[in-house]
Amino acid sequence: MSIEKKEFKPKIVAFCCNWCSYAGADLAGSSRLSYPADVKIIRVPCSCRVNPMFILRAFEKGADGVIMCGCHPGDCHYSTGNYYARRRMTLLFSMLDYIGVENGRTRVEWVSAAEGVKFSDTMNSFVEKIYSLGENVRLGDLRCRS
Amino acid sequence: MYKIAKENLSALFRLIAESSELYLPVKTAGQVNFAAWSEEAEVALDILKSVKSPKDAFFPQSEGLYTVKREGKKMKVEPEELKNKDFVVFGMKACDVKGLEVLDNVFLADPIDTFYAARREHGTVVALACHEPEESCFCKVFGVDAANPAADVAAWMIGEDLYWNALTEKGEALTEKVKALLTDADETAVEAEKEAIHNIVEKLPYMNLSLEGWNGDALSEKFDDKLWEELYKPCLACGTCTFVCPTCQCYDIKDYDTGNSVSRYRCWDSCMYSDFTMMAHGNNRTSQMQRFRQRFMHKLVYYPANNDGMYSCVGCGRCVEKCPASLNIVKVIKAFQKQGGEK
Amino acid sequence: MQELINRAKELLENGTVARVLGWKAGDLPYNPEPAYFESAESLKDFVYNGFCGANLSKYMIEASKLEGKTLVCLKPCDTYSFNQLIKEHRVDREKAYIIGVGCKGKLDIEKIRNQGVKGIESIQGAEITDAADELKIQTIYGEKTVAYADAMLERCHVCKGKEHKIFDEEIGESKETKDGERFDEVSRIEKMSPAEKFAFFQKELSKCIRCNACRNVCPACSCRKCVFDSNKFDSSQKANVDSFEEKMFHIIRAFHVAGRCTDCGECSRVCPQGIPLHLFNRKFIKDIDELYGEYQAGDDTDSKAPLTNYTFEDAEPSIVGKRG
Amino acid sequence: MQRIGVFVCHCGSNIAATVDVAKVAEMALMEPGVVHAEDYQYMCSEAGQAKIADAIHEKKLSGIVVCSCSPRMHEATFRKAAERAGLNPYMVEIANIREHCSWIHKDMEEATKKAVILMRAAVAKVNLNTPLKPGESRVTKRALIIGGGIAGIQTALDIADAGYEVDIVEKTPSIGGRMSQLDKTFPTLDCSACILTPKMVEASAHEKINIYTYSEVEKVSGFVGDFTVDIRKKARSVDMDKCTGCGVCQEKCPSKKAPSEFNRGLNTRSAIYTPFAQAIPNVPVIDREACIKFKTGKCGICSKVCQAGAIDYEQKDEIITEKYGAIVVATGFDTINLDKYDEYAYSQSKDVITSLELERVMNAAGPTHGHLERLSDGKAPKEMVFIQCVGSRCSDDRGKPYCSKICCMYTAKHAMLIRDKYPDVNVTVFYIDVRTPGKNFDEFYRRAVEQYGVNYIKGQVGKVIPQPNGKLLVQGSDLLDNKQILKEADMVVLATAIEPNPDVRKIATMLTASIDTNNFLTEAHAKLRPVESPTAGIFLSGVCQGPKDIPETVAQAGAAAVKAIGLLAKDKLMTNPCTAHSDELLCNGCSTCENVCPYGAITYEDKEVNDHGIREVRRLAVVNSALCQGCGACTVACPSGAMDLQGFSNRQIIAEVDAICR
Repeated sequence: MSIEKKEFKPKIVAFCCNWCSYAGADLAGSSRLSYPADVKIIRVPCSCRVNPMFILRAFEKGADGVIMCGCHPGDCHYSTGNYYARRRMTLLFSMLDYIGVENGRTRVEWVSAAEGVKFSDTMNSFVEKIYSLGENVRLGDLRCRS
Repeated sequence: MYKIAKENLSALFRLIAESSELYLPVKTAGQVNFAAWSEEAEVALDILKSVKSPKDAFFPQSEGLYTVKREGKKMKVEPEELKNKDFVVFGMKACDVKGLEVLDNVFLADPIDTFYAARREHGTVVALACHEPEESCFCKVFGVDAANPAADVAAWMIGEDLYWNALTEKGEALTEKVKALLTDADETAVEAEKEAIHNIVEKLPYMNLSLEGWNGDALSEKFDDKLWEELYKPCLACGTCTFVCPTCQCYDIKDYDTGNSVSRYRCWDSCMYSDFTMMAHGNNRTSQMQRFRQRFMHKLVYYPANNDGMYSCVGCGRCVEKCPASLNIVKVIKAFQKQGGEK
Repeated sequence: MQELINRAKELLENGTVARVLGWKAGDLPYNPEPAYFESAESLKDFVYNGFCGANLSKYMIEASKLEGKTLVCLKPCDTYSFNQLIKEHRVDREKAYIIGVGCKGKLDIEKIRNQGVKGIESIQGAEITDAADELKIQTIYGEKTVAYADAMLERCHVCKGKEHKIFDEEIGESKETKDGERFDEVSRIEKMSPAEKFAFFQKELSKCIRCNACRNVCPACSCRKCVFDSNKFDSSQKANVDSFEEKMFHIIRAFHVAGRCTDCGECSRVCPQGIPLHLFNRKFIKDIDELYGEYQAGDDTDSKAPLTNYTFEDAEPSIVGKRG
Repeated sequence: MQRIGVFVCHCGSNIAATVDVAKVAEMALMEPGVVHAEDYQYMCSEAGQAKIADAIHEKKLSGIVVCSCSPRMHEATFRKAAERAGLNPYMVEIANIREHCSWIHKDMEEATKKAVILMRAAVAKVNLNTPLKPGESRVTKRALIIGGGIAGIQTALDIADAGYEVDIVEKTPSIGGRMSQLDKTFPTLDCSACILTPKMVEASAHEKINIYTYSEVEKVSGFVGDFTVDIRKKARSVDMDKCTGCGVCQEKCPSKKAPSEFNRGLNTRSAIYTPFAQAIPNVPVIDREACIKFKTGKCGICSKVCQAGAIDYEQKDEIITEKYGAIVVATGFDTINLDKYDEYAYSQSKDVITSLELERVMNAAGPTHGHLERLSDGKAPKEMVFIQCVGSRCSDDRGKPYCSKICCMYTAKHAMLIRDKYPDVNVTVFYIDVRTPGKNFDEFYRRAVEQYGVNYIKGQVGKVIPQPNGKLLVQGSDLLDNKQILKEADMVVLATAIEPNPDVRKIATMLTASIDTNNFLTEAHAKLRPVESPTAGIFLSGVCQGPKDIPETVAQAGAAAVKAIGLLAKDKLMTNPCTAHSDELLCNGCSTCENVCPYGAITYEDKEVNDHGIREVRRLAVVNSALCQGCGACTVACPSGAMDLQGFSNRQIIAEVDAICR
């Protein structure tokens, strides 16, 4: 019996706010700025819509990295959403770090609608980081690996 | 009757583990629970009670039932395999062993719970007599002899030795397997230990707890009693009492979507939980008082009514020790007794 | 204690309060239970001693719905919870008559047992009036002594202070019990490598039996229906099927109470498996203090909670990786 | 179970060149709920939309996924197409397989795999979609302007000219605001009153404008298009209808020791007074604190001398309740309190004054009738020192972190006017930077330096020490020459920082309009929606939003008016259906959601609920869908999950997460 080592293809979930980052991702697309296909984007109205439950859920179901993008602080379409999101994510990430989940698996990046380049650069570096960390084994439900 | 020096117990465990799985009290992060033996495991035989009862060796807190896989638009159902490997549970106490009897009456009665039956069939229980019973113990009230566990193998820790006495065929079979490590022993030491245990048991504060008035016929009298309205009040509606209990047998069935399949599993449920017995039409127990009453009525009235007067409490005292609000079955029994006395 | 009972009797008799929420003597020396007393006569069972660790403020959610005022006995640390509940409109201040009771540190029966004490028959020195720093314990297996401080709950070693944050009157003296720093253990864990941290929590959380005692006792977890009991997030869970679920449960629980948790320590007190659950809450408190300025939930009834607040200059989430 | 149709667009070769569109359609058929899948050249074309409509009819579709370009591009197109075919437009979801897939990936296999996953996520989401309907609310065609300064007046005039009713509420007895206190204006040096008074008259004469002076907003309820406001008309003690404005009462009033607010307390006024000669309305008020009749019950002279019989000592505060469709905040500013700047000796010497006080000193109607003189001894000054940035651009908590924006220009103006009128007076200005962005601003400043010989010193003043001889010793530094400067001055003028009118905090709370740490009202968007508050229907005019000079204020006032007119012109407002809503049975009533809502859309009500048989009255969150903009901040703040967002519900997002991680 030969055990074939499966090539690691990370699963990466990106939450993007509708007004800035999702548009930034669109701009990256229309500018043909590539980033790995491992990244899948979920559109949310605002970064403040991202519930820590969503992030843990992604990890539970087998995500190897979760990134959240929103408007730059001060530029939120809803004026204050990303300020709340920033605190929530800071505390959540700190907690994940505290229980031993590699900090590199979570990231927040502020990307405006004009920053297609930043969006693609961000995704490239995030994916690279996830490749270096390898499969997420610390925060996932084993049943999802079968 | 055999014996084995305590210092040789690791060798005994190693030998048992060669041919079967072995579960025994293991200390993890300061707490002792039954867990699989390994060389690294910190075995803790000198404690009286594990936090959780060892019932999950036979009735795990959660276990898979079957998996549904999707292949295109078709579904494929894969039942979970029944337990087919022998295993040994070492270090259960007399009350916990009695607890299995309670579970047997539920799971082995028709319709037979095949998952439980398979585990019972493959499991061998080595039970330890209670060297130093504690104030929370009241097993004698329920007819359990802490000094004489009625398991496949009864064992006693006395001084530097463990005494070993096979009581059933399974017990004999296990004894055969490990015979090389055992030496013959006479019963004098064991008899002395039994007497010592009995003497201590007599001194325990709950020994004189009376179950008078609690039986299968007491249904409406107890059910309608106003006392429940008082008793339940401090209850937090957590599941501690049910999850540490050796006889609680309720479970819920749930589905888990893994993305590629759906696995159906069952897991312990607690009658203290608000969605316990929640059904499509709603919940037939809407208040915590009703849920609280359910637990004790079940242990002391409903179960005896269906099982020839046998109570589904074995007096292990775990709820006495663990309830966050210091409620427990003893307080309930006493409260009714007191009320009766005043009438 | 007698002063407390007398006063409670007086208030019951003169109609100021309709009931008293306190503790009733148990059938063992260490298991008094939270209880309501509705008549002066019933107060004969009232007890207030070192084993009355239960924080009664959460019971006031239900008591607020009852006719008339409820006299509630709150220890200094319990008053923080009560304030927080007022802030969240979960209790009615007008329905409570708060007696701030003195405290000289509460006892943890598990700590006593862990010192090899078993077969307990009686315990002396646990009374609130006792000046002794020792517990004399009669057991079936002989007499034992345990230093009071060695039998205290973890939370009492890092006591927030002896001041009642809210009360109608105060009865009884309090004693300073603080001999440790609240965040020391958190700091110790923070310094571990990711693998060590993971191993530590994995070990602790592997004991979790999802009994929900931590949640149900928590004054901040006052939701009518917890997300883990509802299908709102597809997150209803009941048992430890997979180690992930415990992490999910405890992280989310801690997150939901972040900025609201007063660090009353009830979660750790009631955990049947002795999981140091306060380490989750305290991590959030420590982070909030460090990142957004010191904040003590329950200090008042009107300040903005850290997670419903912000400043333009708040730290970026990347600080987590940089702090090291 | 939904009946879902999946439509995969080729977008010519934009998608089809990198994504195997047929494969995506084929895979879609494997997904739960999908009963139809097809791919087509251009889904957004008329033919493509027809295909969608046909499938909706033929396959009785209840939901649609279009795998195409970004939803930001064509979501509206496909929603409309679905609506035309009888499907609720919110049953449409877009899988973005162009910008997020085909355009950024080269490998066909990889791109196709990703497109399939994106399709799956969209299908998973649409499985949980529910039909949504935008709400409607009516618009009351009347605007309220809070504040009757130049900003409020301008906004009122513009709205009224467009044909809508406008009410101005002004706290003081007259409209006119800060501008009425100014002597001249930069950079043209025309007389402030000369340009302001016609505007004031125009406003008061306008048939669509109604002015409530000596009045305050007491209570605001309702929401965009439908506000209900209580206005407290304070008792004036003078009958507005009878008073002829003759002024005799003021002349005869024996109580003349009240400090004049209009003259910044530099002189006094009578107890019955109009703030200034051109006041509108020209009807005095009685200052009851200062009035002898009110204090002792004796006097009553004003009543005796009033020929019109307008004095009414019995008058009481009156509450007027009115409905408005839009509210404009124009509450303006004040100068900061200088208690924390004692080093400038403001409290110690009468000859240290603020710039606004200097305006009054220079004004012909001011305390010195326009003569520049020291307030201590009435002597003409020879040396004047101006200190800039007093309390502005301050890094500690004594002052304000921002630039007050107007000080550089008005100081240049003051310096120039003084040098022009009193050429023998030396003027020295200590400054950190001179900031003159604005039309003709720098030219103006340069004239002050070059033509009028104003001595500008880059440096700060550490201390002003009153001397026994009545002079003021100014200790400063010259940063350019790197030396200490000691200067004896006759007068020192402090360019005092401005801050929002302190009342604005109370008003913002009533309006649930957000406010920043400096008490300036926050804009809905700092760049793109600068005159709107995040709270719908609330508009910002003038300095309440940030420091401004007059032309900027007027421009912004006009912009606010246009935004308000845009709202008032509508008969009905369609509300975004993707709003938050609260599950009554799960709500704890804890107010956490209310605290993070930027729009004040969440209120609490005591409601009776039936929770599985338990009937009780509970405090519950209620979302006003007319105000909610659908950001979702509340949904995360809510610990029990009671608060959810339609169109982006918890379960929908989780379904997407699950589909992606599968």
